[in-house]
Amino acid sequence: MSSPEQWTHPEPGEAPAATAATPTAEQVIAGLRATSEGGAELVQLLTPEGERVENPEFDRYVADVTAEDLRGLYRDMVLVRRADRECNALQRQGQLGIWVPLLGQEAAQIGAGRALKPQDMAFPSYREHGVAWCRGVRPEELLGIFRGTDNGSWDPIGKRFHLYVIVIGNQVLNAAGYAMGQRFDGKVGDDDGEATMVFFGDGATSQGDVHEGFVWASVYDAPLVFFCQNNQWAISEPTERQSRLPLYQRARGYGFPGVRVDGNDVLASLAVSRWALDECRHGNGPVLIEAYTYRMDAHTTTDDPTRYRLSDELEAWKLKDPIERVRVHLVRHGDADQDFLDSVQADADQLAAELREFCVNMPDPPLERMFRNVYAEPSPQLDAQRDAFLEYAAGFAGGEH
Amino acid sequence: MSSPEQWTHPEPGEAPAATAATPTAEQVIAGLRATSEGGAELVQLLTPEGERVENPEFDRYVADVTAEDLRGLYRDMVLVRRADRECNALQRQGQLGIWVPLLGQEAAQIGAGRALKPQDMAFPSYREHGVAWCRGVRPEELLGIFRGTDNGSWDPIGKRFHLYVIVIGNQVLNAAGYAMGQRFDGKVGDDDGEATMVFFGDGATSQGDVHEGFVWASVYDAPLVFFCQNNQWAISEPTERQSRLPLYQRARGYGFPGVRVDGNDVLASLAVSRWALDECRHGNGPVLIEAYTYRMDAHTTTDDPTRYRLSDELEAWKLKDPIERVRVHLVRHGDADQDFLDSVQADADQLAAELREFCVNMPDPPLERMFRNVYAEPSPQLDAQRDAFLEYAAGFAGGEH
Amino acid sequence: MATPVMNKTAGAASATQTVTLGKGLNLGLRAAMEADPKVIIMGEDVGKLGGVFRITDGLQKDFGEHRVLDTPLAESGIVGTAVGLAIRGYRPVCEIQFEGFIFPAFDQITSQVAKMHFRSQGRIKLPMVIRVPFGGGIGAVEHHSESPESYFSHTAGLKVVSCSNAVDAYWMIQQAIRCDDPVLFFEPKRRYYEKGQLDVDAEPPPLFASRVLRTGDAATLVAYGPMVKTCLDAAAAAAEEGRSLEVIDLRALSPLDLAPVFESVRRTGHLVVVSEAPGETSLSSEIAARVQQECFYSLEAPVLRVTGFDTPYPPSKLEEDFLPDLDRVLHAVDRSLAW
Amino acid sequence: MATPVMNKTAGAASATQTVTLGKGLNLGLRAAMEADPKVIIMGEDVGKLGGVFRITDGLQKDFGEHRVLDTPLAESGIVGTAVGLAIRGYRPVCEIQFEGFIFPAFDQITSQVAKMHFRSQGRIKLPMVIRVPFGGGIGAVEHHSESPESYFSHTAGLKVVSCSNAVDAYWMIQQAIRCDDPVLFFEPKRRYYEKGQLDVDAEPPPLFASRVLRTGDAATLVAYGPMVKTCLDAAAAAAEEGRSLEVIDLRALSPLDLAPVFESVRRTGHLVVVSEAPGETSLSSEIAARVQQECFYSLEAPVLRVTGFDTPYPPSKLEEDFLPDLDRVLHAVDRSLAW
Ligand SMILES: Cc1ncc(C[n+]2csc(CCOP(=O)(O)OP(=O)(O)O)c2C)c(N)n1
Ligand SMILES: Cc1ncc(C[n+]2csc(CCOP(=O)(O)OP(=O)(O)O)c2C)c(N)n1
Ligand SMILES: [Mg+2]
Ligand SMILES: [Mg+2]
Repeated sequence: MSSPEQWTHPEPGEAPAATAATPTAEQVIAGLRATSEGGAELVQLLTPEGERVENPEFDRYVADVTAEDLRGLYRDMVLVRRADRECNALQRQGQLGIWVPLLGQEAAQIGAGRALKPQDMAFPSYREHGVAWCRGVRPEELLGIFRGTDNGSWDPIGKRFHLYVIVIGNQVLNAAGYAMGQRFDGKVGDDDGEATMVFFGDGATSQGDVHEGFVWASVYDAPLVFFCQNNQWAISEPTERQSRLPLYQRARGYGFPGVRVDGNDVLASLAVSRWALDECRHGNGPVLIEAYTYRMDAHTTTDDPTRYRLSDELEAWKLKDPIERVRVHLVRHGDADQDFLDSVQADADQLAAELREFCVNMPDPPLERMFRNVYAEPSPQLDAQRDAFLEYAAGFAGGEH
Repeated sequence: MSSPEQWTHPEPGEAPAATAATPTAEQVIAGLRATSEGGAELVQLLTPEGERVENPEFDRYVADVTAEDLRGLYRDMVLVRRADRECNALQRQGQLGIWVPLLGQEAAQIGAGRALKPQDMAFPSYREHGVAWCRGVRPEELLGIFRGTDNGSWDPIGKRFHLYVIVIGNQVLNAAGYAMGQRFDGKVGDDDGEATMVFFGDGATSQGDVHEGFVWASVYDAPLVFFCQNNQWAISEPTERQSRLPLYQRARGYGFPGVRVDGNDVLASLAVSRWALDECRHGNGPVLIEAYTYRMDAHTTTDDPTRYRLSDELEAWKLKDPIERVRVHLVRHGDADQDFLDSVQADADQLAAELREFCVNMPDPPLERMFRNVYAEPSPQLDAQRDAFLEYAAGFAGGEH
Repeated sequence: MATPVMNKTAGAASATQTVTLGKGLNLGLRAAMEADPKVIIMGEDVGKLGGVFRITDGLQKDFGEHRVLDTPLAESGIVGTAVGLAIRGYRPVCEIQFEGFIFPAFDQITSQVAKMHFRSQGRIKLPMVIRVPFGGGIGAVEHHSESPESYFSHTAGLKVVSCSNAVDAYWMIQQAIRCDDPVLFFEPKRRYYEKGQLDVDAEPPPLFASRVLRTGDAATLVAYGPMVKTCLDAAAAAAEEGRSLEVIDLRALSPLDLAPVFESVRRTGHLVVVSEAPGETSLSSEIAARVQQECFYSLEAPVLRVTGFDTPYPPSKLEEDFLPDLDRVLHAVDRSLAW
Repeated sequence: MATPVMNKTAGAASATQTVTLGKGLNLGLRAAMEADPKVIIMGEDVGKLGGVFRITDGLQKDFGEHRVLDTPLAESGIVGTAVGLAIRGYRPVCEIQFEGFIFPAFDQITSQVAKMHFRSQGRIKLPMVIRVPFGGGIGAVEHHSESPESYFSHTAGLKVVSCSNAVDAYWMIQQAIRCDDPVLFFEPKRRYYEKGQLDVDAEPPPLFASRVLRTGDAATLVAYGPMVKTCLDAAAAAAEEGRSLEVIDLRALSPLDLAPVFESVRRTGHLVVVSEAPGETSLSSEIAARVQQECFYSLEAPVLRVTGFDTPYPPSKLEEDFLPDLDRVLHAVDRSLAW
């Protein structure tokens, strides 16, 4: 994509490159290069080939990561991917109404999720199964959303992981408010400070709520990390439909840092997320992170990507698989042997088996659920509706209900 | 305010300066400096003392401006200010329900308004009386809005000046759509191309609609000039409540040019507006202009600025009066004598007299007006309501109606 | 009124064909785009993908990217720019992907779309259509099964319609696009795959007219969109028990065309209004309020309403209990007749 | 329930005082902030300026900038961040400057505020209040005189109230803030300067209860917010003609407390519902629909409605014709009694 420098000091008469409906050849090339490389400012610590590359700015944030830790990150990714694939299969088999695949975004999410400290809060969108895992939310607790039995069964307060939010952008403002509260509570300013991380996609950046979240967080110095997973697609629309510039540069318009990290590099995602969260917990928020990654599966199980994107693109990204590069790195450095890899696989298979077992046995919610928790304090009007309906339903003697 | 450079290449560990509820001393100073000077990148062609300063980038856009033209700009400003003061007085005397003062923003608006070509379109907010003047909308045509007889009586299509819009930010998206239409119609690409200019304030920049307008205009290369009048206040809130950075820098996040112009310098406003419109009509839009100016009167006639700002601030800005500097310049260069100044004053007084005469004689709208033009095609339901009400009202034999 | 379109499409499509409701919309959009070059389609994923429900399938390929726009992801932006395009002379057809996502555009719709013609004293027309797939019954996640039409029928300056079958879908979308007023067009997503016999040479009824779909004398059922089929099924079931119910499809939700309803209620004396939307302060309330006034002396029982409950739309495993069904409709008819 | 606040304010304010409705709100907000440090106020110009209607006058000075926030200019941001603050344990009171500007926040209100408790299965409470000055009659420009309450009473998960006098204003705002559900609080801006006798030691009635303000037997008038005074004036005028009208102030708009209305209508047999909002698909429709069902055999005439017309709010020179007034209310009573 075009460099922003040429716009920050505009020369009269000089023209911004057109980037609209019909892109120029130059853009197509730039766009493709960006898609395959992520651009010059991409923060990467582990190459797709598993080489550890130095990064003077961010190395210090993962200096303490041991081989044991790296194996843990590997295990996290393998397990969440396995769970994701199992849920995809469960949907195919009619056990779930729909599934939103995580495939390809494991490194971005595990890196971010593991950077979060217990006292931190996270606000997900609807694809954050990997972050959920890191917050101690079991895959089983996600299933109700997709099976239609509830809207998520974990405790968002206890787990410090908010409910999934489907209306694009809404959670960004909610997170900004929560982070303002952390600051108002005096929980910001030192290593033990609190911070909040909010997750959204490339398409979401166009929503007014995301902009307003940038405005609020910046004028209130909220300890908020905007974690944008740019997986290149908003259903069928490529990122070019949303912005002329790389998304991390959006922060330039608001006066807070924006960094693009290789979202398929779990170590880089961990480092940049730790840095960003530290900035926030010390009172230097907000920060924008663009995790440059790829949605390797369909948008959801009801989507058909063959209608709008080429398989070559997928093939190109497979070479940068987030899990493979860690495996190669571990093995090459003798930090993981076959036994370890096998045990992880075994754990993954067991997780999947338990998940399936749990899913197929999920009970349907009772009728009254419909009327429960609409209000925290009673509504006589609604109670009357409930009673009348339950009486009516009882009339069917459990026949069809 | 803090320079954006420090954010565009964030250094880990380096902290953005806090600019929230309780600003640091450094910010207060920076803020005050900005308020008095407008910052380093301010484009100015005429100093408050009436000195013409060179500007290699923008001089060319006013190279054709003759003394005659400058007298015209002076006359425009004197007349719109006179009309503005008359309307303010009419409100005090109960002839208008409310008035929204233009005082202090004459140069920003006349410069922008005179830069517009006949084929261009303009979308105002609610304070654009000076732009209206340039589009051939008589002050009389604005009165209905403030007297409560209509929502503006000019023809927005014929005058290529849209109706005033009160809901902050709405018009920015409407203008983006209109500009997209200009491009779709093939009216963009050469000197005769069309462009659109949309007006909004500093406070409006926080609204989601303004952001979405930036997104749409940039991805569709719309020939749209975002003309933001930063008059330092959104009712009682200073610009610091809306943004950490100077507002023209917001464009950096989207990939199009952003320029800050001295909004009290009519020549600079004309030059920068012409440049921006040229960029757009040639297909290089959009462009953001921040006209750095000051709301010298209350937000509206119902507002009481003494509750939230110091009179010193007003005094400081009086020294940079947009009209005075042009008068001094004209006189010093012998381009205007007393006769000219007197004749302009006479024209202004006559305009005011006509305006007052018109205002006090404005008829109240007929009852049916309420039911007219709700729909372009008939609604039997509404027609029935109208007939029933008119019959009911007739029952009072014109007594109280 | 429909003439130009009919001639155009008559060539394109065979005289009578079996089409789904979704296909009827697709053909209707195509016909409208052929009839008027100013008609453009805007929305999320409406281009190559053809929309998540494929209603715009093939249109970008045939009409180009400047007439079928894959927009950035923001509904206020879609509607707000459509307003500007309409002022410029276009006839935009906006697609809101699911009804639950129309709310970011609510400000533009109530503050600009609904008021533009009025505030400009008729100088500006906004011939734009906002297509909204709505209603439940498809086992979807949150925000994908709601019925927000009442918000819009309460908003003066908007016209609101809903189609219940494939043939109406084909004609009504074209009529809505030709209408010089902004039209909210509610599509019953759970009925997208219901088939109908479309004759593109037929003369369609006017857009803002309700229709009696089945005559009867025992009681009147009024519905729109997805609940029309439910009511027709209920009437069929009732017929087997020798009870003849009249079924009226409102089609126009604002302004309402209640004359046929009044006429029917004066004959039957009993009215049941059926809608998926929560009943409180809804379109069903308005119908009950109007009918009790117009037919005060004809009603043998109060107007009864069968609606969604006054709760958020529940997780989909509960939706068949939330949504009015044949049983609840007939139960209400029984209560009305036994009043 | 009101105890803690009463004790606190009893000290601050004298036993009985004459206050305007606006001052009652101001005192009530102050009492709520004194009673609970988690109560914060957010909005445009609520700080130094004290709000354009001065309802928050002096609060930032006394409670500080972290409890009275002058926010950036965006309503979705105000409500959306308030949601996060409420999740964090605060009790935010958001001020929407004028009702016409609540629509940018409509998505956050319908999609998050209204559903949070339900979707979290009760784990998250959203004790937040959204204050909305509403209604016309003040000679204002566009978007400053509307009555959007029906949009919210149709939205399950929200509670909606409106005060009609200074004493209710003082108590209801405190009760709304203490309520664990999100409450839309509609303030009749044209009545901000109406005076009342406030006794801060009195025991307030519950928040979600309607009240009979004047008893009568000829017909029942139901209203809320600004129209309550209009109805009381109408009843006074009718009394002079020897006709006694009962006047009920709904106070709670959702959930509605209609028991007193049913009881009244069973006695009078006549009901006129009065509201400034356009009638179509409105709160007045809901009341008519409910009453015609509950009081079917008691009604001697259909429920009649006196409302704003189904048009955008007109230029202010026409508003006195748009708004229901004493004459239109009595005209409706005449029609009802003559039915
Ligand atoms: C307000 C709103 N509009 C539309 C949708 C429908 N929708 C669901 S996901 C999606 C694309 C989101 O893309 P992105 O933000 O990149 O996130 P991703 O799905 O790629 O993770 C759309 C349009 C929605 N959920 N909310
Ligand atoms: C959506 C919306 N919210 C609130 C208001 C009330 N209001 C009118 S003007 C104004 C301040 C606008 O400030 P700014 O954008 O700087 O424009 P200025 O008035 O200074 O020209 C506010 C809050 C409004 N008109 N619209
Ligand atoms: Mg994406
Ligand atoms: Mg301003």
